[in-house]
Amino acid sequence: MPAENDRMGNGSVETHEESQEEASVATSDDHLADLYKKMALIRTFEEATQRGFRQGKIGGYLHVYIGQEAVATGFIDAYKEGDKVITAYRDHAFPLLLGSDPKETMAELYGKRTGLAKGKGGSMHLFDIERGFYGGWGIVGGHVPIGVGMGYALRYNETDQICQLYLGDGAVNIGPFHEAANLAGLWGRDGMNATLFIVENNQYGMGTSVARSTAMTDLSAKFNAYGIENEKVDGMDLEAVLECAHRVTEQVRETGKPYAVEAITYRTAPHGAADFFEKYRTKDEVKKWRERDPIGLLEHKLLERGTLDEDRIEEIKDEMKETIDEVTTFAEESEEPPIEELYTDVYAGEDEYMGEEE
Amino acid sequence: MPAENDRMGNGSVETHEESQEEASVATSDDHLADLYKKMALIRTFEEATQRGFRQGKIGGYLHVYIGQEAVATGFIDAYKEGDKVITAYRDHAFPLLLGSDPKETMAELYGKRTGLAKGKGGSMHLFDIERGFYGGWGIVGGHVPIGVGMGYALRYNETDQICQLYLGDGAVNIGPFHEAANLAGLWGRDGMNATLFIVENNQYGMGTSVARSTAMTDLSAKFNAYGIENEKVDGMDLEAVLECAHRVTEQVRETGKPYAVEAITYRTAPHGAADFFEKYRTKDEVKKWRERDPIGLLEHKLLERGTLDEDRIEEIKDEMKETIDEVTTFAEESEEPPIEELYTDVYAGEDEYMGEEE
Amino acid sequence: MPEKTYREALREAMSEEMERDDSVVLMGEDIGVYGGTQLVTDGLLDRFGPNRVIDTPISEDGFTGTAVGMAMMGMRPIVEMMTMNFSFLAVDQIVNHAPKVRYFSGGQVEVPLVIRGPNGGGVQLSAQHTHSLESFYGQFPGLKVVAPVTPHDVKGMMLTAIRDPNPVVFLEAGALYGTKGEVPEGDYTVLFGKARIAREGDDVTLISYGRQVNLCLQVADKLNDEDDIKAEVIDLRSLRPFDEETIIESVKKTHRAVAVQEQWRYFGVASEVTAIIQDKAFDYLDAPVKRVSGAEVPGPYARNLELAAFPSEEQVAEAARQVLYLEVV
Amino acid sequence: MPEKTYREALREAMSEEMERDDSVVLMGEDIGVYGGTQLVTDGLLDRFGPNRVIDTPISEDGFTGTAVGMAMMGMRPIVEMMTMNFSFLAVDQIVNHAPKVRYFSGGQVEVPLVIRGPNGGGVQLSAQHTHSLESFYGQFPGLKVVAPVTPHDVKGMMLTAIRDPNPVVFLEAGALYGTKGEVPEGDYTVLFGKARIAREGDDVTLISYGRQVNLCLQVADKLNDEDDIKAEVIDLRSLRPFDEETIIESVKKTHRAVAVQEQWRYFGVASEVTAIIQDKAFDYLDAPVKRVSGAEVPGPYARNLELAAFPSEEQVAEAARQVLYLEVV
Ligand SMILES: Cc1ncc(C[n+]2csc(CCOP(=O)(O)OP(=O)(O)O)c2C)c(N)n1
Ligand SMILES: Cc1ncc(C[n+]2csc(CCOP(=O)(O)OP(=O)(O)O)c2C)c(N)n1
Ligand SMILES: [Mg+2]
Ligand SMILES: [Mg+2]
Repeated sequence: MPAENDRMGNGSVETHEESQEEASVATSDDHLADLYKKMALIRTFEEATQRGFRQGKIGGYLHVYIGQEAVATGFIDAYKEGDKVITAYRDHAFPLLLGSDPKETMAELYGKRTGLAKGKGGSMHLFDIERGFYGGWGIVGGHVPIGVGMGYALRYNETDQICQLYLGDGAVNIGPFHEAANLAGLWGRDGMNATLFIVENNQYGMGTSVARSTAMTDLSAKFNAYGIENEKVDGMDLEAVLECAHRVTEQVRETGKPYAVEAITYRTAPHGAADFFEKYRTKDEVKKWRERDPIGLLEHKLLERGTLDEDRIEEIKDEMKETIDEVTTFAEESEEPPIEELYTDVYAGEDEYMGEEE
Repeated sequence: MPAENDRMGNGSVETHEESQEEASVATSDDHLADLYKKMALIRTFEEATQRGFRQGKIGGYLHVYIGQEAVATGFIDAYKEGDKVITAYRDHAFPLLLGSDPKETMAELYGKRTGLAKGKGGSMHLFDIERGFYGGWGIVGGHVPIGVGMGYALRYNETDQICQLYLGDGAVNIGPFHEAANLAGLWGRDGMNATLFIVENNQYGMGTSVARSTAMTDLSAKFNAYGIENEKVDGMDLEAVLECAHRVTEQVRETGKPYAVEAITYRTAPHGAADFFEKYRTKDEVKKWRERDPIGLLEHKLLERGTLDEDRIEEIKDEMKETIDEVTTFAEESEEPPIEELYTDVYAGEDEYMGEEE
Repeated sequence: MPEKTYREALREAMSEEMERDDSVVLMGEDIGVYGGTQLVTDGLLDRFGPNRVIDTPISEDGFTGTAVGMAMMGMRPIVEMMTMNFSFLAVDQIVNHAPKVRYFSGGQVEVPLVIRGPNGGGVQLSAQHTHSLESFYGQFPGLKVVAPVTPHDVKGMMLTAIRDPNPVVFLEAGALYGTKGEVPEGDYTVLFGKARIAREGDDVTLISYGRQVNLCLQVADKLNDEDDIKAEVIDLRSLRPFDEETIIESVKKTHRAVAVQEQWRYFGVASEVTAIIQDKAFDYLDAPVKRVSGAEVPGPYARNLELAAFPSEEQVAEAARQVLYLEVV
Repeated sequence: MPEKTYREALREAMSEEMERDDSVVLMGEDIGVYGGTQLVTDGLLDRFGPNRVIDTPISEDGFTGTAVGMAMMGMRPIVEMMTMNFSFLAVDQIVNHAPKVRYFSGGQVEVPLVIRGPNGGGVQLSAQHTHSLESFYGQFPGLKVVAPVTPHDVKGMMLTAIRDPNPVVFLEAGALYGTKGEVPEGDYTVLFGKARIAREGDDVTLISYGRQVNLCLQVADKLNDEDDIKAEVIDLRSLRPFDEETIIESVKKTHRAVAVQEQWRYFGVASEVTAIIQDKAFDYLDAPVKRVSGAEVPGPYARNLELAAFPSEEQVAEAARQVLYLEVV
């Protein structure tokens, strides 16, 4: 394993290929320390985006991953070359974990030409196809059938790759989720659907708690209606997520049958960055969940086990701040997309733009 | 009870008010004999529509209820004044059972001005609001949220009326069903949803069997995902349906909570009248189900018990034929809607038509 | 007259009518406990309780459909789409159920239903959240489609919408909830199907609706100041019913017209406006009607691209000058 | 050249391309075991197996969405809507996912996807099953929308659609599956964005697409026979991209035009055609462009009402005579 500084030197998170080498020692303490760093990077990144938003440098909607870091970090740890990942608009953590350049990730949020999507997508629409990240989608539930179709294509192409499909607790109530889960279950009978559903139950869809959005609040059990095996995992405990992720990922890979995991987690930040009033939950509730903050929890474990000490933790946090400072500077200093970009990427092929440029 | 001839004299089926008087003796043999007549009327009506379609006198799509008669007959037996009924396009039986004039019902299929909807809706869109029949809808699953909304309105208006909401096995796979069931479950917690879901599992959605449309084929169990109590009933056995219908209807009425029944039945006719090729099922399968034909089954019981004898049964069948002959003649001889009807009923209120009549 | 925001005027219309009429209920995502993401319904849950201010799960088709059912039963539901972009999920109910059932039942039912929410672009909401849906919904008989731009109109038209026995798609100017204007107290209505002359003029007619009306007013100022051109500005207000008369009258006076829309050019409102004018005022036209539309691309995120995608003052002014033959094409 | 039906031509295009290209798959309700309700895909399940001819449950949004995912992964799915009316349930995927993702990903993906099915009125299908959705889908950048009317075109355009790296809404003339015409053997394509002159003439231009092209051809015969009027008939073929040039050229020759559509008048294709002509050929027009559209009502069931709701020979002929000033308006 290269020295830590090297790995993080370019500001990018360690790539999955590296972490794969140690899949067998997935939960070894060294590996946990690496993952701790990734989570810290995500957290620091997200805090910077919140600042950028408040400063008016990031526009549109901004949804941060604060509180949920262990979920993606754990599942992406089981990512293998060729796998695909798709999620909704709460998407910053994914490219960071898949090895995209944090600078380009941030630049996208700043609407700059150096962004992952040339500044044309923004916070909700991060994409990095080369690294397996298929977005970044804005309509609740809309990407769910898309992910299931990807899970079909992977089997159609006779690979053992899988599609990690993330969705929120709010998305479980919308029709497209139901239709797509049914298709996954159906196709999975013939081994034709390598989709791993990961329901990030962060307790709320915007201001609506799970209990106020469905009379049957056991979200993993909803997959029973489609013949899809399912379980729950403590999404705040990285070690629990890792165990689950590696096991079920292998199962989907081998069988071509979909599987669903409900990760119990919590969004400690407001739903969107513009959303400062939180009438829908109490400070006490947030405080209670903060005590189980995934980074805090892991930090505590690693300290107890002596894998890291307080100094090293401070060091890591400083490193992350520095990295993210560079990232932010890069995003700020990058240029806007050239105006011609308005008319490109509308169509693939020759006729890129069908309107008139007057 | 008036003499049978009187009741059927105008060609209409006995109305629900009458049958309600005997709710307590719901399954008495006399009552069963009445219901037998209703089922025979429906069957005869449906056979006449098939002829009308083949003769080109009925246009569009035509979906008959042959094989499923016991389901609606049993549930509508539990209908009380003020209740509402809504279903999809396989809807002829419902107005017949609710006391609509069979002549007007048939005239609608013939596209005549004397039809239930002035000839503007046709086979798929029968309506008789006065008698509680809210259609007659053409999009699979589309009427399901509508029925759930009606179930809400009934409680909002502080009645103890309920909405009987019929849907097919094919409809269980479409998003709107899922969304609506979830809403029903949610509102039902506060007693705000008097919806009785009746899933008519006739084994096929067009050419697709239940087993080919979902990996989890227990359709009533799908309601578990929404916290809605549910059960199954043998939809070929009128007595079983009656028992279930009266019991669950009362429950919904009292609690304002939705309930779901999966009626196991079979469409012995083709899906639509134009659909003569049936590659999707075997003759043997159809034959096997025909042996459990709901009318045949009841006939057998009534003969065995001596409630009816062969002669009376012949008589009833002849009566029904006569009635339906009159019905068909009425439909055939009625006039087309006047051309001005093209422009009415587009909008309620003053501005009935917004185009130009050139 | 008191000055109020567009948001307040809207809330006032709904809450006043809820006081008057028990059959009016509100439905939508986060409209109750949360107060609405645009705060349009803020405070109404406390006033009217959960049976009348119904927080729904994320299921646009489902809850819109339930509202159709409620409406058929005599209730008057007002459905909020958190943004109109999400109405794509409810299209089947909006265009193929609500506006059709009266017809195919032979007039047996009414569907007094309002579907409302912010329409049009915002600030960097990007492709999936940037749509102007006037012609998209405006093409369906049985529906009414309106797009008020002033606080005055949004209240008066909402009251009309609630009382209308037909389904109404009520397109709010998503970018203008905070803008202020005079709003009469109490009950008044602005009827559908009557355009508003937002500014009078003799030289050229600028025709628009929604937030582009404000753009046209700015351009009218500019044309006045820079070239002494008197532009008449027409706010269509309602797309279905459509007020052909006011447009035709104006063009008969000015002989020149520019139609401005944020939506895409093809099959948009501006094309209809153009078609109507050339049909009914052909002999009065001194120049072809010009259209100014949003760029023919999905909504871009980057602010510079987004600004270039929306119609601009320059484009409208240039089009006006073109129809006045002040600038060579 | 062999005569084939519209249905056979369509099937031929799909099956031939499936032979050539493994990435092409078919999806939809009852397209396999049942053979398709219009028999368009009859026999293909046996030839290509269940992984390539995928019978789906009734879930239009869901399976269309999966096709978007497949397409992003390099497959070329062809999705059948049993009828285009059911596409209302998939609108969110069709207009807000498939045609947007290339843009908001900054060009990182392609979505080679065809969504096909019968469009337009049939015989007494009534309100929920009678829609002409050209302008409905035609307004969205990122989508392509075509509406072939001849067996020749339906094959050539389907081949173009399948090979197109973009999502294509392929609107088939629902009433014409059984009509015959010459269809070349083997591989040929009809490119999008090029209208077809279905009949040449100098006196008036009739512009249409889909089954109304046949109506226009009948009217052209009639005008020729009755009044010695030579009508030029243009079949637009594709709505997005839109061929403005062919129309303009024709109108520069004839100076008169009638646009004919089955869809409703407001915000329809005919309005766009009119707007384009008056914009680009203003000085050539001798009369305002007339539009003939379906009646502004939901599709009625009764056959006499339905016939009155669709554009008729009489209406088109009358409009043609009007623009020729042969009849007083
Ligand atoms: C179809 C649709 N309806 C509404 C919205 C607005 N909206 C954006 S996020 C959100 C809440 C989603 O909650 P959940 O799925 O739990 O995801 P989370 O935000 O908690 O990650 C809503 C309602 C949307 N984007 N799409
Ligand atoms: C959304 C939608 N998709 C497709 C159709 C075409 N279609 C009409 S009936 C039918 C089968 C429905 O099956 P099921 O719900 O089981 O009802 P059944 O016909 O068996 O009574 C289909 C696919 C439709 N009407 N609506
Ligand atoms: Mg959530
Ligand atoms: Mg069925």
